Amino acid sequence: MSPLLLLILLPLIASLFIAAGANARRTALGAALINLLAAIVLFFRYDLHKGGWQFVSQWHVLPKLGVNLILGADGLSLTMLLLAALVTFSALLVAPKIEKQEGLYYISLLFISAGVIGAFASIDVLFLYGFHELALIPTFLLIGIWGSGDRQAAAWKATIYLGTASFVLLIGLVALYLSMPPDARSFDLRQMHDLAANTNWSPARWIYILLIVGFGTLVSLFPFHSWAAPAYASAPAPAAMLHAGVLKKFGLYGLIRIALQFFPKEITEAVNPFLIILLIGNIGYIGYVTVAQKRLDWTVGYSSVMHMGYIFLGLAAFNVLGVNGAALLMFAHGLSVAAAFALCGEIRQRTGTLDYCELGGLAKSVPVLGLLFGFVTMASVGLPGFANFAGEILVFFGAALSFYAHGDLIMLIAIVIGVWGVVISAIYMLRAYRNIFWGPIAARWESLTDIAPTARYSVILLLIPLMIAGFYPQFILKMVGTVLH
Amino acid sequence: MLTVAFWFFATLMIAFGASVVLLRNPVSCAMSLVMSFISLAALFITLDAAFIGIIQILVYAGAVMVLFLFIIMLLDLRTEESRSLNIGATVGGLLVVSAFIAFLVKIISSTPAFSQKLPDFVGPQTSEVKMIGFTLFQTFWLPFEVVGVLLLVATVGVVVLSRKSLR
Amino acid sequence: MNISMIAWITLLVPLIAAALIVLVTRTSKPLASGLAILSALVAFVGAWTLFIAKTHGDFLGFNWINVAIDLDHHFTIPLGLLIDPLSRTMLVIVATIAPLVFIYSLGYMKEEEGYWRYFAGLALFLFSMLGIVLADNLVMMFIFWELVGVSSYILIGHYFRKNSAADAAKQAFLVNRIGDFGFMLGILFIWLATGDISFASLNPEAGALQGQPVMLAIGVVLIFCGTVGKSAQFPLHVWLPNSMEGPTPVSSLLHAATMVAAGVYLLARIFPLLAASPQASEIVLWIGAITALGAGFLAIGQDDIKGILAYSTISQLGYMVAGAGLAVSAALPMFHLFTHAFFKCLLFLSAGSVILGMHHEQDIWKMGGLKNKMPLTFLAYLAGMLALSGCPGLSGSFSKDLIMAHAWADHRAIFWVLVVGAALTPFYMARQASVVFLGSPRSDHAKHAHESPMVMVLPLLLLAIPSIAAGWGFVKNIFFPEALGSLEEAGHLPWFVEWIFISAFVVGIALAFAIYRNPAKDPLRIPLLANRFYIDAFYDWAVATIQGGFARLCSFIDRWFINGILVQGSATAIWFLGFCLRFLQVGNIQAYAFFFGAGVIALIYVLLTVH
Amino acid sequence: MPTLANYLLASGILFAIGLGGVMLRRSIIVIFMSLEMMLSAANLSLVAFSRYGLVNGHQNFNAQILVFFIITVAAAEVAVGLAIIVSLYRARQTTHVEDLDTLKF
Amino acid sequence: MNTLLLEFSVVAVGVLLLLADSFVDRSNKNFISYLGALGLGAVLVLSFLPQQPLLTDCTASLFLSTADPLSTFFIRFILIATIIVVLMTPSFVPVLERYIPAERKGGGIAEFSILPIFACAGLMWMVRSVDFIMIFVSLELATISLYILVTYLRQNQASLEAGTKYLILGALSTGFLVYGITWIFGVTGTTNLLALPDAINALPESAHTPLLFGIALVFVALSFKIAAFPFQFWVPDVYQGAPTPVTAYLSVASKAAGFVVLIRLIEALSQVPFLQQKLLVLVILLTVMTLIFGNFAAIPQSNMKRLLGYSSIAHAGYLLMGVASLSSVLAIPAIGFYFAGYLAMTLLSFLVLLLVSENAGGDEITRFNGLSKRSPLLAGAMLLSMASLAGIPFTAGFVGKLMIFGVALKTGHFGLVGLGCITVAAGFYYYFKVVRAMYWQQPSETTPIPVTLTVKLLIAVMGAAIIALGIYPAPVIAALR
Repeated sequence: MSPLLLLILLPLIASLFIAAGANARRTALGAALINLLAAIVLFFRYDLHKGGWQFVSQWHVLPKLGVNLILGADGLSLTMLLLAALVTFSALLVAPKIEKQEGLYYISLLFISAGVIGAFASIDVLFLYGFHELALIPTFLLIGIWGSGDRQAAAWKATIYLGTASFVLLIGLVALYLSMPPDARSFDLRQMHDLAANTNWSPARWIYILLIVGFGTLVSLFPFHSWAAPAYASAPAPAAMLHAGVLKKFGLYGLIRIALQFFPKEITEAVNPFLIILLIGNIGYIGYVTVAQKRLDWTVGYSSVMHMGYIFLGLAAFNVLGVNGAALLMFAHGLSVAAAFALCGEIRQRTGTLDYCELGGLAKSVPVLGLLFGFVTMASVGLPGFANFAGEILVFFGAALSFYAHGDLIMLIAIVIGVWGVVISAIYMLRAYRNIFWGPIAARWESLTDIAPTARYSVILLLIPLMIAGFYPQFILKMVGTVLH
Repeated sequence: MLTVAFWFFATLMIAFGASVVLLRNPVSCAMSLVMSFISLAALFITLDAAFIGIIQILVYAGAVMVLFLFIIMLLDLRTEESRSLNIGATVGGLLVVSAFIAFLVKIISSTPAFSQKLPDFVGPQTSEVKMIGFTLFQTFWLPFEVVGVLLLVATVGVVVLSRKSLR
Repeated sequence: MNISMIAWITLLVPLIAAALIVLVTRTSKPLASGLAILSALVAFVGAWTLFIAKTHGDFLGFNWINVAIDLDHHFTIPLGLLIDPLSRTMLVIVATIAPLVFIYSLGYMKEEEGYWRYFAGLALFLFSMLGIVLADNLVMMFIFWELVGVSSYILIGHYFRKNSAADAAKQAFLVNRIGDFGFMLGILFIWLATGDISFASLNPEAGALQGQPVMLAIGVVLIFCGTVGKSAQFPLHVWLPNSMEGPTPVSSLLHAATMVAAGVYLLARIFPLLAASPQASEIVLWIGAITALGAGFLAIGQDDIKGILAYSTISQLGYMVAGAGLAVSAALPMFHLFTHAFFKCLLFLSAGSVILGMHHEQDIWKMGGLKNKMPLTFLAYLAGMLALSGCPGLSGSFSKDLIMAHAWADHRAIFWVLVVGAALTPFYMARQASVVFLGSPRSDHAKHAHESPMVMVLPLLLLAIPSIAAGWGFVKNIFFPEALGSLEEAGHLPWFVEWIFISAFVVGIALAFAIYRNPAKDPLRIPLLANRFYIDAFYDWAVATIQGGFARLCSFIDRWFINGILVQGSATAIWFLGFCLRFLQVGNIQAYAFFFGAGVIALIYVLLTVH
Repeated sequence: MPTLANYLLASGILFAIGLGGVMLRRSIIVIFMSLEMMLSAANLSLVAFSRYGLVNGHQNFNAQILVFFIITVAAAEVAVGLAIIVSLYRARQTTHVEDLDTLKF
Repeated sequence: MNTLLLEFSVVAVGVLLLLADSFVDRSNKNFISYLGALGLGAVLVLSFLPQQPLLTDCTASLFLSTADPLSTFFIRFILIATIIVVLMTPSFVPVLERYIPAERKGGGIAEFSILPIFACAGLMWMVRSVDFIMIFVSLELATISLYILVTYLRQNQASLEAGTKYLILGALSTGFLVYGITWIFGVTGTTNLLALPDAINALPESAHTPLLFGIALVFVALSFKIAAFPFQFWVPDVYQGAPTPVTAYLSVASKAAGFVVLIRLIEALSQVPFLQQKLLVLVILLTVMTLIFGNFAAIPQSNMKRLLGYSSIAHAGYLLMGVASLSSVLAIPAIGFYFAGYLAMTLLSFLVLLLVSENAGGDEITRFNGLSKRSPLLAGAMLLSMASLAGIPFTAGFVGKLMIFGVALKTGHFGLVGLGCITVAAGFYYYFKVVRAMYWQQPSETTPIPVTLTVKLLIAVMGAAIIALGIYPAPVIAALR
């Protein structure tokens, strides 16, 4: 029995129990906790010297067509698994008391968790894709039933947008599969690597673009980002944490695994400028859209779209530095944005609003919440001490290196705008902090209760690895380094 | 002789066929359908398919049309209330029909094989009926069985559908 | 216990203190302050040990980032401590002033709330500042550069419930970020050009810089952006005066003595590059000079006792930057930094003492005649003020005159600019002195002002000593060995240059006392100066209108074009298509039969015609 | 002597007339008659084809079997169809297609 | 055992049930349906016994293909579909009692579950027939029993209207089928699909146009059967009006049979060089129009049954996409698998619809509001089938779409695939409308919906099938390779 399979099945089994009527919250938390511990153990059990795929186990599905359920993990996927387990647990931890259909609520969360874990744990591309889709309907339900604000419109748009995008992606994957020599077709990543050399590349450019668009949409790459901000703004905190923190990273994970590693240089180099233009849109344009937001949830939602730009910059650099930076940033951003959404939820619970005009001076009535939010703010403006900074630095160095190598102007522009983006994110995050926690406090906020212990611990649980990886990035880089050469 | 018969009955058939569509009173429609079928049967006979012709008369002109008339009487259907006939539908219908006929003409005329003269009849040694019977029960027994089931289903269905109240 | 361990302890103890204060001792005031002061003292001891031991070397801690580019190449960002004459001297400055201010804070902050926040911030700042001083490569310096930014953000925003304080803190952080934008690009640039980021191996002949003056200049100027931000040079100087919203000890430690000087320290660090690039140093020179003069004028227009000092700080930083820009030696700006650190810190602390005595009244026009009420403070203040004004024999005069002397030698225009600045300095200082301490009280607070407690006055007196003596030869020789760079007189100066300096001082002082002999209100009030050359107003307008407008435009496009037209539009289009299509199902059999027939015709047609 | 073409054309026209009837008439009964007409038209051309034996010169009597089946099936269809029409009339007192448009769009 | 036995035993089951119905004197007729299911189950088991191929001298071999994978698979398919539908009928009895005049309780109910069995026999013959005559008669057998079933609710206006529309349009298509067969026979002299290619190849150039004419007309009839645009008009109306189990049967079994015949026909004709291109173009055209109409017109629907009608048109489009790719070896497995999944998800959704509409008194989607609160089981089942219809991974629907699009890509129909992406998006739209109603909206009444054991069983089986096929499709695919 493979440990990874257990990792995937546990949430599903737990949700079965919940459906059968077990205590929803306890069951879910138990499963998530076990998963977290297991993920940590696996993370440290990974043999860095051996490298490559480990804990591999395989079940035949359609062996003739090269479709099998193959589970396995290498440094990168273990990092993402750790992220997934961490965020899942803390998301379940911050979940407030649910009046209506509590069971369904936790089942949905568990399904998302199982989906992402499965996606990061599968070596078979088809299952990689399928597991990710597992989250589609739970998200739909979570936002639609327990969301806030204009939740139904948001859930509706996000679901259809993402469903379509992932179908486009699927077409791309199938096309990639079909473009391999007929006798040796397979969805097995490892085999695909070996085949990548002697593959029929006539439609490769289109496949590549399909993959970029498909994965990109899942990552809210400009201009395919419209679904993201509203969905996150109106999603209940745990859903937003899981989706923005982990699920979104799947697209990047897929890009690193598939798009980056298979395609011949001439194609990637031909398409790269467009990718760079899009990511400039993410950083510069979305950055300023974020500045214009008037509510915290929208600010954080848009900021999570903007920060994807950095990760894409790392990928577009197409060198070890950039991709390592991107991987590190995926981890970091996952944690920080999850924490941000958790705190958003906490504030909304207390005040019922996230509007900058109505809030102010909360640091007096809810000091701990303020302190934690301060940490999150500093993390997301990319301050040293948090992994985000290390990631961004690496990304910048990588981008600079690739500019040095190819000397294409667009990359230079991307770098300049990217570095400027750090200023932009400081602008909106500091404004958010100042408007919500600083300044004179309105009378009606005087008597708020401070953050609940569960929520406090869940946010701390997210911040600790963030700072560990910030002080000692090798902690992550060692792992992802085994993949990316 | 045959030619005359053909032209006579063909025109008759088509004329009555047309009147089925054109006449307003269902009864007269039915009657002209009967006539059209009878002339059709006649055409069968000109093609040395006497048996089929007779079947045609018995089943169609006989049974089926009686059924029709019976229903018409039963339901006491008067002439279609003279509603203004729908111009669009009419024009469209006529267009489709004429297009269909045009295709037919084009196809038939473009195929030389169709213009061959009638080959002389090399009829079966035994009587036609006997021959049909044999083929039916030797070669085509399976479809025949199926048709049998079909008739059963039809009977059951008719009972279920039209019986005033079911037991 | 070897040297490198001492160095690391010196660096890390304040961080540990900060962490402990945040995690453990949030409740207990004495523990919080105690931890902070303890850490400062440890740093003090460590720093002096390193200094006296004349430690020299680069102590690698570990590779913060280490990525294998390929089998034999690794990209590494090390965290290491570079201890050389430059960092030694700077270390001593920081580690000496810090404990004094920490102790002073005991008295100053006694009544305040958020005690633990304050001392945690101070400790964090000390850690970051030491980090800047000891950093052995650009990225590491950038890391701590950011961290001092944060600690200053926290400390300026200490009174976060005052809108002004909250805004000031935010502004300080953002403006610094803008400077760091350039700094970061500069680091990338230098790295690409030379393939290295460590200070030890910075040289203008390396890699792509070889014979590429323009490239070199670009790199240096980009890094200089960091200085402009941190050291509040024109045009990014606006945050420093506003940062006076923070507690006064903070202003004295961060925004006068040490943190703002980090920019100058950075210039000294990259001095080899700076010196090798005439274009770059020209730019640096002019920025410095303009700042020195402009801030001097603005100081005259201020009414806030700390505001005046803030602008004077900016002006003095201008001198240092200009000194660096002269590209004579790294020691030249450092020397002024050295002296300035003491007397400006002293000035701020005594201002703080005055403010406390005045029950947090900061408007100098509400003061007056305080010299009798708080004599010790007055004496300390006097020392600092004279030193700053460049009174011959006091520390300030040595360093400042040295810079101007070199300016005379190398760059006559700059010389005159600086001289005017040098005349302004005694003027605004004397103005402040006479309005605050001389004459008669202008308010009840002034009447009932009282001397501050010993815990505050003692640091003042201690600081007065270096303020006076820091410039003297033997001190100079201790702290500025040849290795740091020569501090020789700039060649042979004509006899009258000395006199120009002295007369500038005298004229300034005299004019000030002439004009400001106990007036009820400001006799010469110049709107242009009072309004800070309208630069702040312009920035506010720019941020609100240009940036805000652009942001709103983007948001509008996103909302209505991308989301509205592209996304919703296509959805609506498909919906509408379906809406139309379903009306084919008219429900009428004959219509269906007609469609059927038409379909038949179409099918026949297709099958017959297609080939 | 009439050629095969004549027969085909005659039956084709009858078929077309039937089609027209289905499209134009409103009384379901009559529509049904037209449908029957179409079927028998098909029969005619079938018999004609078999009589003229295009393929190898002599007749192919399987066609007549097919005709036989068609007639039977048609009869059954008529029975069921008329039953449906009767119950329709019972329920709605109409046999007019315009009245059958409650299900649409 | 002899392969001919299968259909006849089904017929036997039907006849026996008729007898049972008339002699056993009980007011509760459910036992009929259970017996029927049992009998069909027995036949299903028979179908797994080794089938000895028909001897060539057995004249039946002229009409029926001997047990080839395609027919074996679809015979079982149709049997299973019929069993499920027959098992559905007991839950439908209340509606029947409401709408048919019975002089005593239970009158005329048994036939409702017996007629599908005869239709089943017809369809089984149909999927095996390789001769136009056989195709014609078996198709008519199925169709006529369906005419009756659609009109079965004699006193329900909708049912009557649906029946009439189905009758007239069906008869029309029959006419075209017959006429088309006539022409093909007339030109080639044969009605046997297997003999057809050689006969055509032997033809002179001049005889091609009349042949094409005939083929076109046969295509018309088949397109009607599989509800391809522009011959789909009957579908939404008939689906909406017909009794729910019948609708389910229409949408699954008879559509499948139609597709099988279409595939056989195309495979036969594709052996003729000059026909290949023409047929391909024709099929692609049908696919495009069907996809667009089915998916887009479904978006604004508010009536669940009608929505499912449009969705079945949409799925016909996807299946046609598979037919267009028949040149790929995987095409037939893909189509077969798609049908297997389609059976499970469609029948499941119809089952839930049946229960809900009986309980909430209507077929509108709004009747599903808050179903998740009234009956989590039904809501979950519906969610599952909607997810599968929309093509969410780990459901049969996803694997089906995957394979269909895969073969389409492989065959190079990039345009179709592109269009497919858009229509899939539309699919998400209208399928999730149901989910939204069930989970987001508040129920008008909160009384739980009672669910009988049989229904629970059916739901369990079909739900399990959907997921199992979605995760482990190998067996089904293997059955068709």
